[in-house]
Amino acid sequence: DDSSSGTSSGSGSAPAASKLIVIITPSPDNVFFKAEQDAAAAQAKKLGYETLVLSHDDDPTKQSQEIDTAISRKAAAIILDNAGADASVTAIQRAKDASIPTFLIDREINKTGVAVAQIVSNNAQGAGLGGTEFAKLMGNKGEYAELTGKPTDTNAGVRSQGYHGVLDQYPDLKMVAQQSANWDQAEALQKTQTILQAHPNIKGIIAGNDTMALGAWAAVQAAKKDIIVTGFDGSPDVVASILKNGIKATVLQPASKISEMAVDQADAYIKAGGKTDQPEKQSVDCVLVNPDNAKSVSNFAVAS
Amino acid sequence: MSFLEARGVSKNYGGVRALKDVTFTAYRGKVNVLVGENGAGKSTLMKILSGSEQPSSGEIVLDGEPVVLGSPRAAQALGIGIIHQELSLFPNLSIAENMFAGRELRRAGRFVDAAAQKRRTREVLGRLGQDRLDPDTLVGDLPIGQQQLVEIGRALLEDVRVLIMDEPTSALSNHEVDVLFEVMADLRSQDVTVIYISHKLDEFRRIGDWVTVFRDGALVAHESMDKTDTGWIVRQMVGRDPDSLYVRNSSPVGEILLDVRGLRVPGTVRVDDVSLTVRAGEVVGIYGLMGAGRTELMETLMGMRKAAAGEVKIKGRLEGYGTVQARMAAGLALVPEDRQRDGLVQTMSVRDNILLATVARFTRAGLLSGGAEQRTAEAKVRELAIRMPGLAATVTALSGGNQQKVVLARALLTEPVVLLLDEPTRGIDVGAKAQIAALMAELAARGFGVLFISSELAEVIAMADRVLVMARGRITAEFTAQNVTEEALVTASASDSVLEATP
Amino acid sequence: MIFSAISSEYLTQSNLILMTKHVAINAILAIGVTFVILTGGIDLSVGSIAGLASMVAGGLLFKGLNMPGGTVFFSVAVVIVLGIAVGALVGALNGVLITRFKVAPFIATLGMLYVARGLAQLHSNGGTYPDLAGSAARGNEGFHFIGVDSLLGIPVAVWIMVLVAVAAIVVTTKTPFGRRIFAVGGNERAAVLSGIRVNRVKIAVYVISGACAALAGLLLTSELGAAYPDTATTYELNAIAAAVLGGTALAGGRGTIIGTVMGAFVIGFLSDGLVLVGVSTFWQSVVKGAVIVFAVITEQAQQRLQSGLTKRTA
Amino acid sequence: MIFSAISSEYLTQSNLILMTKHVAINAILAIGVTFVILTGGIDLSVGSIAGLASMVAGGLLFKGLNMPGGTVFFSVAVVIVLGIAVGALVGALNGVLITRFKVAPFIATLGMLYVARGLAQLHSNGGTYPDLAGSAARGNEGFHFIGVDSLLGIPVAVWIMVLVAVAAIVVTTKTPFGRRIFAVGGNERAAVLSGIRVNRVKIAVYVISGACAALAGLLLTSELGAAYPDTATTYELNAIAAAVLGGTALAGGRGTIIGTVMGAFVIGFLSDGLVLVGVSTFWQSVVKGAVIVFAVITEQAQQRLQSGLTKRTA
Ligand SMILES: Nc1ncnc2c1ncn2[C@@H]1O[C@H](COP(=O)(O)OP(=O)(O)OP(=O)(O)O)[C@@H](O)[C@H]1O
Ligand SMILES: Nc1ncnc2c1ncn2[C@@H]1O[C@H](COP(=O)(O)OP(=O)(O)OP(=O)(O)O)[C@@H](O)[C@H]1O
Ligand SMILES: O[C@@H]1[C@H](O)[C@H](O)CO[C@H]1O
Ligand SMILES: [Mg+2]
Ligand SMILES: [Mg+2]
Repeated sequence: DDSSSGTSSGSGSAPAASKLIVIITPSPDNVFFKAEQDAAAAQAKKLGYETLVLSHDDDPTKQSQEIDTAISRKAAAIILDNAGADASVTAIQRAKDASIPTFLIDREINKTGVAVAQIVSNNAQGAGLGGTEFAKLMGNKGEYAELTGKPTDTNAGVRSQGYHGVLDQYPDLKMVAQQSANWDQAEALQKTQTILQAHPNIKGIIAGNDTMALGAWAAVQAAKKDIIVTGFDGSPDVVASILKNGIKATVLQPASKISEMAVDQADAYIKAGGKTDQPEKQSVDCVLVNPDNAKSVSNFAVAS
Repeated sequence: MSFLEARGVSKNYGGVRALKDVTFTAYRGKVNVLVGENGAGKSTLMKILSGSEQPSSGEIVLDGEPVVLGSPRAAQALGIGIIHQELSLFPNLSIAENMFAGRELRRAGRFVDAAAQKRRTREVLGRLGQDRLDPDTLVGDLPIGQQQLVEIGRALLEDVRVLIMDEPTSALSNHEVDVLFEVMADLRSQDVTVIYISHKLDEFRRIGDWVTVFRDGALVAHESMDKTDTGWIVRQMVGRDPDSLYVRNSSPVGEILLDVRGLRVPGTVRVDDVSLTVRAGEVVGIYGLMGAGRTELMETLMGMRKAAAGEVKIKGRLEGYGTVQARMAAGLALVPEDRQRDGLVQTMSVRDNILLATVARFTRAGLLSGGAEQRTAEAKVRELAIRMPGLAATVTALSGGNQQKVVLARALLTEPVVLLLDEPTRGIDVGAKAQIAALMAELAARGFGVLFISSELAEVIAMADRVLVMARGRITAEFTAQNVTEEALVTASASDSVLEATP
Repeated sequence: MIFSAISSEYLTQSNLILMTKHVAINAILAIGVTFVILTGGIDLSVGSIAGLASMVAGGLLFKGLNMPGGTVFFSVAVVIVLGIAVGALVGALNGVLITRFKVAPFIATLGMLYVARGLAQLHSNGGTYPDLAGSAARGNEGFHFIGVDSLLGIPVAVWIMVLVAVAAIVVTTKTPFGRRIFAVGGNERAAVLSGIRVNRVKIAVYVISGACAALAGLLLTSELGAAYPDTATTYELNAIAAAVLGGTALAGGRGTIIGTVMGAFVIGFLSDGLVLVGVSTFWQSVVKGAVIVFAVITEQAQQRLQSGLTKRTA
Repeated sequence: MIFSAISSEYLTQSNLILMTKHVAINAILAIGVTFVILTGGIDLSVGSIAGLASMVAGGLLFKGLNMPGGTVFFSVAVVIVLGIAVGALVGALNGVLITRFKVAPFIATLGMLYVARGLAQLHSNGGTYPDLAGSAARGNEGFHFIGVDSLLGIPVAVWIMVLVAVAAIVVTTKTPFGRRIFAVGGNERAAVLSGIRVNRVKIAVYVISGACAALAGLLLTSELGAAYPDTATTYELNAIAAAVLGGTALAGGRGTIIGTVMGAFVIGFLSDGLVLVGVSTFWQSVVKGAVIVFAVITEQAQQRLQSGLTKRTA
């Protein structure tokens, strides 16, 4: 295994000449990723870089080809919200071999020493907050369902574990259904409808992210039921729903901040000639959003 | 002496009995001619003898041994070759590739030996008098006559013991026919058994050794050629004297309904400066060989093709831009040559086929009224004596003649002024033929004009008041019922002077 | 069916209603596609058209239309009409490419699959229109009606499907236009010779298909309460599968609307049923593919029996 | 091209090599599909076959094969052969459905699209095989060779594409089998009458298509260093588009391998080129769809000019 990130072990061309930062995220269908893209691009421009913003639609193959494009354009750095914890490793390694540093945001990969940084929200801590709030809303009892994210995204597993770390302590809280809706709004809608059929007594649904929470909420509304729904992300749409007494809570991830951190660190790395003083794995704490503080939330940040 | 025999062979297609207990013999080293009206079962027997169809009962004997011809391949392996009536060529491949399709010459065991294929193709083409034809030409780019020669050439390439030729000359000029007959004589001298199907009496009498006559799926006569004459053959074919078969139109002729001047359509099969008229009460026939451009003329009149020049008047009114709808509204209706390809909607019922061109008439408040549809269709079925299982049956369940009448019924429902019929009797049986002839006469009597195409001499002579002859897109002669003769028609349709004049 | 035996949940009334609602979207898409297939064509662009209509309607509801005089908001009814009009327009474009420019239907609509999807993404620059509730001030409340609400205990979406199906049945079986569709698909040359304006018929079926696709996209969007550019991605295959399962011949000229609706039910109930009894999504895919093929094999075997021993090389 | 003018990046040598590598996958898929289309068929299952082959190979490398005696690991060469064999097998199944059971190619391969994708998902229960590096102990190192490494400065994947293309050109233009493919697509009835074993030819082309698809899947997988069940989803449309763009007629009988490869290059360079000059992904979709349609229109216009004024209703 490579030693920790740091000096580039690369070949040939000097990357310092380039002023291009390539930003690759999942589809901006999800405002979370749109916010990531926008924040990263804005910060890069502010620091005097050109940007190329691409999305991989959660297809590792497309992502791989986009990284190739970054390599062939001799990008100075890549900011990446990746398409799969395992399926992304080779492509990032390829960038590294071409002396192009990759800064991961939001999602981790299952290997260290390949990317320069993996900056993610503290999903475990956030899920603890979300789980606690959900239990409180449920009155510590009743049937509930869980919608989990894409199995290839480590966040999905970490959040689910975090939720259960809290919820499993209450013997009267019973999970009657657990389904993956792949972070997808439409899939969450249909899955929830079917779950509600099978389990009419459900009192709450806890979702692994906000797009799934929105899908679940649409199903709940259509069924004209009084069911607690919570999410994870702190996206503007869910915050708006909280203010209208729809969805009950979410956990805010500082998406924009994470993007900015990644760009700043990339800039520092480039200027230092391929050195960083940060650890590879970094995490940023999350904030619970409920009707109490929803008003002060905007664009994935809580005004203090 | 007998080399290939069919013994007690029958063939059923669903309800149709195409062959009824036929025992047929072809002799070694002879030209065995097969004649009979359309639909008599000639091609069906040949398909069985060449392995592309299986008999419902009966057996095949080759050189004294019973054989099973399970596929064209099996027949080929036994030395039986065939030239099909409907050309079975690959328009997307070159002449040479067509010649060797399915039995390519090889080089190094694995690769097509294109050079050798071309060489042998050139030899065969030379034998057929086509030295100038390039083996690399795509078959789809050839005129129909040369395509037929390619099909013939393909059969000659094989080392055949039996060669079946199903109407090989239908698109050939007289000169090409002569060359082919030389080739056949050659084959005969090499002890090859030739089976030759043709409708052209004068032709096959020149080359045939034996003649076998089919009628309605049965073998009715088998005779050495020199013991027969033309009258005998025709009597065997139709079961009565040729003249009594058709009803002739005898209505008085009225005003000019269709007036065509200087019509021109460019293309491989072209229409070249055609002028003609059809009057009320008149039945006009157009005779010619395949590829003469008659179908193209009809299609142009009907608005299916664009004319490059010329004018069309219907009932004295000049017709402008030719769309099918406009020509229909003006009073033309066409019964096409190929009813399967252009006439019938095979997926629809008899009723829907009959009403297709006029369906908008049977609506109330925009919705179809089943009652009106049913009544109209029933009336037409009665009028034309269409025999069928029911109006709701799919049209493919009908026999050929009745299918033809369905297309005719549809055309008649549009209430045309002039009815255009392209080979109205092709592929239908004797009885239906006579019925159609009678119908044409009756239509004329009711004041319609009728313009029809035929490739059969006897038919066009018997049915038309006036005969126009077409060759290479031009009208080359015109005869009246009084002065028309078979000889004159043949001369006008293929006279070398006409052919040479238009390269 | 086996399902009812396995899962007692399967046949409750509310369940049937829910499943029918899930079916509605695909059924409407499939009905539109059936018109096209009946003429012997194919429409691969319906999923993308649904996505485009979804974004157009979503945009109109969420951010209105920028006009010289300021931003204008339309009522929900107008938005729906405009959304469907967009679908019809794209369908017309398909039709024109196919008839005037002689592009094969497969290619024309494949190209449109990409173009319409790209336009859907461009509409919001890839983003989602998250909130389509509208507001009283803008006079555009009530979009949830078509996808969420119920009438007489039956979801509005199901009523719409029934309406579309009935209209399609009437058009295909009771009007001259319907007859012409079958004629064009059965034998285009014969149709020409019967005075049918084949090109018009073809353009019309693509318009219908586009409009149905747009409607399906709007229902999906209403149900979701949000419009995103990837709406209905790859739904075209499900729609075509429903039509073919229902007995519509890809060669054209044969098929029924009711068959298509049944085809959509088979596919939908199959998926939902497998979910309900807890079968993994992966098996669902396998079973679905197998059912499509076997349904066609079975149907053909029946047809062969019916048509007796007739053997054609065709 | 306009691209080179706009972006000087576009025509650098390394860039061309890179784009060619991206093209390789689609070109190989498209070459396989071209065989099928030449006979007048269609293969919608190639994307799923690529996915299935990817998972089979990935599974063999990552976790080996459970046998009675314990887990067995195969060398990379054997794994590649087995992966391609799986593709050929699925292709053979397509061919049998189409020839013996008379299922329309569209339906048979649509069904297979679902079945093969489902099997790919079932193989790992939806998961990814993350690490295909193998180990010396197991004797299965080196899978990265085909998708990652280079020979003489050119990616191995490109060499493989060239090999496949050359082989396909030789087969289609120089062998009896190749000529028969064109014959079957040009006039099936005539092919039967010429003694060509039409069913065998058809099965063979689906086998070829399946094997090519599997090979493409393996290249993709090697490039990624991981196998996931959604590999190559919807790639079938790109493959068909490349063939048609390259002049292969969907009706069969006409087309060339070299045309298909060029079609794949047009599509690939278009996408990459648009990325390189910084055009948004959404516009890429629009431009791609439009180019597909316009290429076909242009080609047809040319053909019409060539064949003079002959006008047929066909
Ligand atoms: N595939 C088929 N299905 C149903 N009926 C058929 C089929 N092929 C031929 N027939 C019918 O069998 C009968 C004999 O046809 P066949 O082609 O043998 O006639 P033919 O003597 O060759 O006529 P022609 O002189 O027109 O070539 C006809 O009534 C025809 O309609
Ligand atoms: N280049 C071509 N490609 C394909 N089909 C062709 C071509 N040229 C001619 N044909 C077809 O071959 C036939 C030749 O013309 P056709 O034989 O119909 O002329 P005709 O004078 O009407 O003769 P007949 O009515 O006896 O067949 C037409 O049906 C025409 O459509
Ligand atoms: O963390 C992100 C967000 O939660 C998003 O909504 C889905 O993908 C996850 O990786
Ligand atoms: Mg015959
Ligand atoms: Mg003709």
